[in-house]
Amino acid sequence: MDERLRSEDETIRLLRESAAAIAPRGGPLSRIRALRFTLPGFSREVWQEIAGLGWLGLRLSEAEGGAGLGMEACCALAEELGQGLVPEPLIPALISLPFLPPALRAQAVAGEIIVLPAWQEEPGALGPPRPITHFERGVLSGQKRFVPMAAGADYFLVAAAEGLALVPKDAEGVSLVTAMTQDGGHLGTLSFEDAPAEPVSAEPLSAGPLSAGPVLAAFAAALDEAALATAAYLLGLADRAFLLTLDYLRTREQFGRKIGTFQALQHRAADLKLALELTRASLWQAARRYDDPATPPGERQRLVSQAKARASRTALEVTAAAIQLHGGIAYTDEYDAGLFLRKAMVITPQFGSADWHARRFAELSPPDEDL
Amino acid sequence: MDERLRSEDETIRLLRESAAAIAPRGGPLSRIRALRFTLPGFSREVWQEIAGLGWLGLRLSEAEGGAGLGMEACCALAEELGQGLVPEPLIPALISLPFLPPALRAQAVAGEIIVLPAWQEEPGALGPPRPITHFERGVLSGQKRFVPMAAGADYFLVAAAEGLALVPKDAEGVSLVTAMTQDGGHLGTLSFEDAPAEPVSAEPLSAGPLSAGPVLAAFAAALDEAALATAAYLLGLADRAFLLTLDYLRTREQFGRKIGTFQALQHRAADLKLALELTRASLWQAARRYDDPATPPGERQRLVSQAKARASRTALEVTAAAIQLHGGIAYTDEYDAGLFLRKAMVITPQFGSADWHARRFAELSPPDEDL
Amino acid sequence: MSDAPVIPPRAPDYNPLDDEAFREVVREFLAENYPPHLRFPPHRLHWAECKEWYFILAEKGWIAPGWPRQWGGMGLSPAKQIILIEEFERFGAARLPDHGIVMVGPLLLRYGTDAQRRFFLPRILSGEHIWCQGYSEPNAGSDLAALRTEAVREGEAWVITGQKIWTTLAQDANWMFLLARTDKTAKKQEGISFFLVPMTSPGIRVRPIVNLELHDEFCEVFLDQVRVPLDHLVGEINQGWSMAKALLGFERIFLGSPRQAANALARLKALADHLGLADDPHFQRRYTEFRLDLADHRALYAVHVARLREGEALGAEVSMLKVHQSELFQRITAYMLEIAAEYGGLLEPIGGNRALHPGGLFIQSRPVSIYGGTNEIQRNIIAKNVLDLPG
Amino acid sequence: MSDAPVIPPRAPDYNPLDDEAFREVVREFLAENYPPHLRFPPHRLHWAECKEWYFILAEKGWIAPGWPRQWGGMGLSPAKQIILIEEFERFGAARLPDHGIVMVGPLLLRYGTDAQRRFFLPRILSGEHIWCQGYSEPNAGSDLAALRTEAVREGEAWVITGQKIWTTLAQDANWMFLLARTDKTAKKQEGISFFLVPMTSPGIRVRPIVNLELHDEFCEVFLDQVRVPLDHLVGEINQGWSMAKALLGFERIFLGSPRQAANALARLKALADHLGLADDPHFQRRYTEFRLDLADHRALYAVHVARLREGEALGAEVSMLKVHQSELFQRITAYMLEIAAEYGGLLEPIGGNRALHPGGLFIQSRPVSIYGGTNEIQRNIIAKNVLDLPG
Repeated sequence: MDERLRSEDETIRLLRESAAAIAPRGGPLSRIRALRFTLPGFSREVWQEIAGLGWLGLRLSEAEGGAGLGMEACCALAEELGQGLVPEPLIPALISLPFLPPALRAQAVAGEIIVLPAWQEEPGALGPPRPITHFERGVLSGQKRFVPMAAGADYFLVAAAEGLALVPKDAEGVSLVTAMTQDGGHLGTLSFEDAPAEPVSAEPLSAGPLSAGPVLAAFAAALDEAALATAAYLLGLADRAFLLTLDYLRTREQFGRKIGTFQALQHRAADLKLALELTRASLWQAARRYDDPATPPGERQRLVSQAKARASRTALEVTAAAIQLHGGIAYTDEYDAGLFLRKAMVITPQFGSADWHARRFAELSPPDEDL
Repeated sequence: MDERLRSEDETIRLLRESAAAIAPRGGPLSRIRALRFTLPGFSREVWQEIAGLGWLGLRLSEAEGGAGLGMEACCALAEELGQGLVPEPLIPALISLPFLPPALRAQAVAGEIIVLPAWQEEPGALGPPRPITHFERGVLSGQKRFVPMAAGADYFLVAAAEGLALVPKDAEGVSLVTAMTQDGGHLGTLSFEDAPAEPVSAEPLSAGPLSAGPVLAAFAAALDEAALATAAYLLGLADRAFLLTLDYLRTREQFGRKIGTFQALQHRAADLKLALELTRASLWQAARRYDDPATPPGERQRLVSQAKARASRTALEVTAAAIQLHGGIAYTDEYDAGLFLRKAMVITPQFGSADWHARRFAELSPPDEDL
Repeated sequence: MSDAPVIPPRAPDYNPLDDEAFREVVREFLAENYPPHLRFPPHRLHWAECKEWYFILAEKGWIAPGWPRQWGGMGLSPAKQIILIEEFERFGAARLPDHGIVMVGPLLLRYGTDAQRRFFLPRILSGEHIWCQGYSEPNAGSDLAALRTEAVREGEAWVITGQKIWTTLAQDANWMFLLARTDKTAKKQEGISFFLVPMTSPGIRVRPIVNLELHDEFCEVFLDQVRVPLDHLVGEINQGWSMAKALLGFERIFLGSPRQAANALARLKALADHLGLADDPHFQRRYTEFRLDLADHRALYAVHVARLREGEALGAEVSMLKVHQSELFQRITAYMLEIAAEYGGLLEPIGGNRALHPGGLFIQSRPVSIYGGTNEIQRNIIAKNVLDLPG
Repeated sequence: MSDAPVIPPRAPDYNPLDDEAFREVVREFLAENYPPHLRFPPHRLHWAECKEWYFILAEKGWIAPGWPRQWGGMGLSPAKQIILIEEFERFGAARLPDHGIVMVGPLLLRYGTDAQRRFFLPRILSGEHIWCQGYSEPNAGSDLAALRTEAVREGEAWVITGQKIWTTLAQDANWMFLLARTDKTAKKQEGISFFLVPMTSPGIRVRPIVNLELHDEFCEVFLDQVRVPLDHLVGEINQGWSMAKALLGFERIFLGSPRQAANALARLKALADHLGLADDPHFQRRYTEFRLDLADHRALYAVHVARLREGEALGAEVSMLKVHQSELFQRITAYMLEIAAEYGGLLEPIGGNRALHPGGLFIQSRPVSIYGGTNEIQRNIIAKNVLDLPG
């Protein structure tokens, strides 16, 4: 990753360094283990630290009380969190912030409350464009699914067919059912039965596709940003699973030799490295061009889809290969390799599966390949 | 292949031994080389030998002047021919024989004339069910394509929408255009402009799907048999390309070692062996069950498709890998490995491509996998 | 050994039945006797969970299908044993703690003393002795030549010290058979002997290991100066390695059985139905490719089973079956994860339906290319022993 | 070496132009000067076929983009050279017999004597000397340490005997630069020296090799007691290997250029259009996957080009680009063969349209994973030099 760092600016370098407070490079994963299979599965104290480090305001403008940083910075941070398997739901929380009323936003940026978006109804899709959850006459009805770490939220920002609405977790008519995930976290299913909620902006929210109107267009862009940050998180976790594997190949002996001398394992490792480097190139190309104001929105989406499709596949490929290259030891829960595989299984489909993004990439690409 | 031989019966063993007259196991390929890029691309003298060995009557009943052997025997022979890259069009010629009038059939079985079927109109398909070539009022009109080694035929057995018709190559209204193939053979495109032709049986040939009526059903079965024999031919050629490669791995030295000691090459060889063994098992299962009168026709087709899909893929995989495992030397035309790759490129799609057979396999399979 | 029964068989001799009739006998027996709640268990069962089934089989005289009848076994031919196992698998019968049956019995019958046979075999049949296997060690995963556990003779005892790992269900066993080094000067596979060790011996400590399925199927076993009497050594001293190799029976073929892949493929179809994908052209294509792979695997498997039935020994080709079946199983579960999206990350089956558990099956499919010798080692074996490539 | 021109440059100094302006200059020049019938040649062209283009470039002063201006080159920065090559490739300009330009020029500029430079460089620029490269030998394909060609000093001459293979277009060359062993007692890569040999020397025999494309691009060159004067040795004796390694320039990055794969992908699309498959969902899926692979390859390639532009040296990572591009190219052509069915077996393009030639492209894509070091060797390099795995 050193080559990459060289060309990053000072802000990003400092941001990466600051991440060590929560997720030191190659640091112990005991905190992560201890939080597995608990509810809410992450730590409010760490959330306060995250707030203290200013990460929640990363993407907000300075007028909104934020740092006004771009997706390059956001992805650098997400990559650091990924290598540390950090379970705190920073990526989804960042989606909500721009849409909150100022007072609530200030609380959220300070880490006092957690607002998570509830936007998804179908598995694997970064949509749907027309939710079947409704927000009419001030009340929400319907269901939202796959809300990561939902049990830790105080409010939900709900994407309804009529627009965005804000609802406290403990509001009347709101019920939350959680299902544990392989990484020890959970996904929430939120059901709304005439739950009273607040519209999130003064803009009239007309029924229609999610991307119609400036607020909803901004929300769609926020989802894309979350997809890109998720790709960075996946790169971080895959990179570390690979480093763990390389260490093992360099030290483990079998048949009187370091197993890293076996050519079949060397070639497998070379292929994984190639997958990681393709992912890295794809991700930073997307992040840089996303931050370039001259990049048209369709091109941003295409680049995000390209990077997310790649990162999702690489993360599963690398973490599964890490198990194989380790042999038996990686099949024990007490060895760390499994933590990376299980996290990849859960994060990989989030904010659009590889398939979904591949399809969107094709739709947004010019019809013919340039010769 | 020894294991296989053990369970074969004496007839088949003798048939394989007789094949050595034309295609001795591992014998020189100089005859094959000399015939490349010539027309008709095969030898009428060898064809006479083939007739003399009784191979043309292999599948005909004893009443028809044949040996009445089954598809096991036919595949064993085709496998031998494949390992020798024999260019003589025995497999297509066998299709025609049962449909010829007795006098012509006797000449054909004796090797005096060659009758090749012209049944194909679309690439890759073992069809079409409804040809657009027509045979009405005693004349043929339309076009047939991809006729292997067509320049060497004396007659064509043409599958028209209205039934089968027999036409001499030099008949009025018949024109043949040949295109060279990568293996040094050719494919013919036959155009018929009101070409006078003979119906091949007294059975009234009604317009309709190719498989309607006993004659056309028999013709469809003959195409399936050709597909299965082609799978055997492909297995034979892939097997020999693999043996050539193993020899090279055992003898070639680089970096002071036999290259067959390099684990990456060993593992690649192991994967190719596995592909070959899957192909062999699939092929002989299909041949045995094809010969079992209790096997229903749909099941026969399914097994043929299973075997042909596998053999087509394996032949390309193994012959292409043979080039890679040899390195530079195999990229010369004078080294034999390329002969196998080029033959595989040409034969692989014949009598239904892997894709076509995979689709038919799926259509003929029960909807759910048995748990 | 005379043919007079030392332990009378409880079951009739099924060998004279024709195959289909025997298959029917097995099916009926399972349908009538198998505890329904134990069908298709998601994990390897502990002794406490499955002992009722062990006792049913013991009572019926079916607990040791391969043992000779005069030692209380069924005395089944390999062909009939294969049918028995196939039907048990198809029915979803749980795998029992069968090391005593499959390994210790044949070991003692072939290499043991008469006294050892008379003492141990009845106790295996009755379920009084439950055995675990001590082969693997932390630094000798696939490389048994690197075995470090040592047995030193002190007077009338062998004193064993070392560490074993991947010991299946050691926490449930009361006996362990293990390999230990008895001659440190000998090279590689030589100088290793075979011992029978009570798990209650002082100096033995068992530590269960939770695996990626979050199940404690495996254990580490620590042996600190564990003393066993001299007659707990089996066969000749320093011949343990050859005995262990000779015990690798025809059961190895089941590592290449199509069952796991077939099961996964049925579940893939169920998942696609659940997700509304069954008519998607891309799904159909992938599903067809998997079916073709499975159909050809079945054909190749059938070739090897037919050879076994004809009394041939299994060669190194069996590694091909193992490689193909395990990787097909893994490819299918990886594709399940791909289409399942968020469902693939769930810890529990979708909607509580055990047939819909892509994440669980994906995890379960990971070790199949590791256990029983990694697929890398299987490919080495194919290259050297099947293809005769230089070493 | 002073900056005063020994051979005056014919072309202006383009380095001050901005990149886009320079790109425009190149495009215009090609459009106006390139012989139209030589665009996108299906094979490597012989000297007789392409010399007119060589002379056009020579006349323009563009024949040696990387040579310093005082030696008649363009003196282009690496960044500008990359642009030049990209535009030549995009336009479909034929590759010239450029070993004199790319290898001998830099060799002599760095290690040659002034006399060698003054003699050879002008003759390369003018096209009087056409060079071929004698590195590979029949038993030293990817393993130059196994080099056997020997040069023995006899009085005022070196006498060279041996055999070279894969010598590109040796039949068209009048000079060859080669590596030969000058110290048989030295180990491996030591004891090898660099020689310049006229192809007209007695004792040289050239045998063209027809390759799988049925084209005589390569030759074997036999050297039997070939005598060259002492001043035809370049640099220090026994230092040939290090010089050869040092000459591996930034051009290596073009082995990983996306061009072949991009070209194949465009032809895949044309083929699918021709076959009426373009809307087939399965085709679309595969096409999309290839596009994603190509798009990511381009991103990775751009990372390395950007480093070169910033003046960084290329490391072993360039092997990754080569592996990925070559295998992507091969995967695309294999898929073309799959959908082309019978068309894939044709020797000539479908309907005479050069863009529709699946079989030809499939064959062309075979050696890309072999030449320039097989992909097996590239993966060894990645494992050892990038990943620091033990040797």
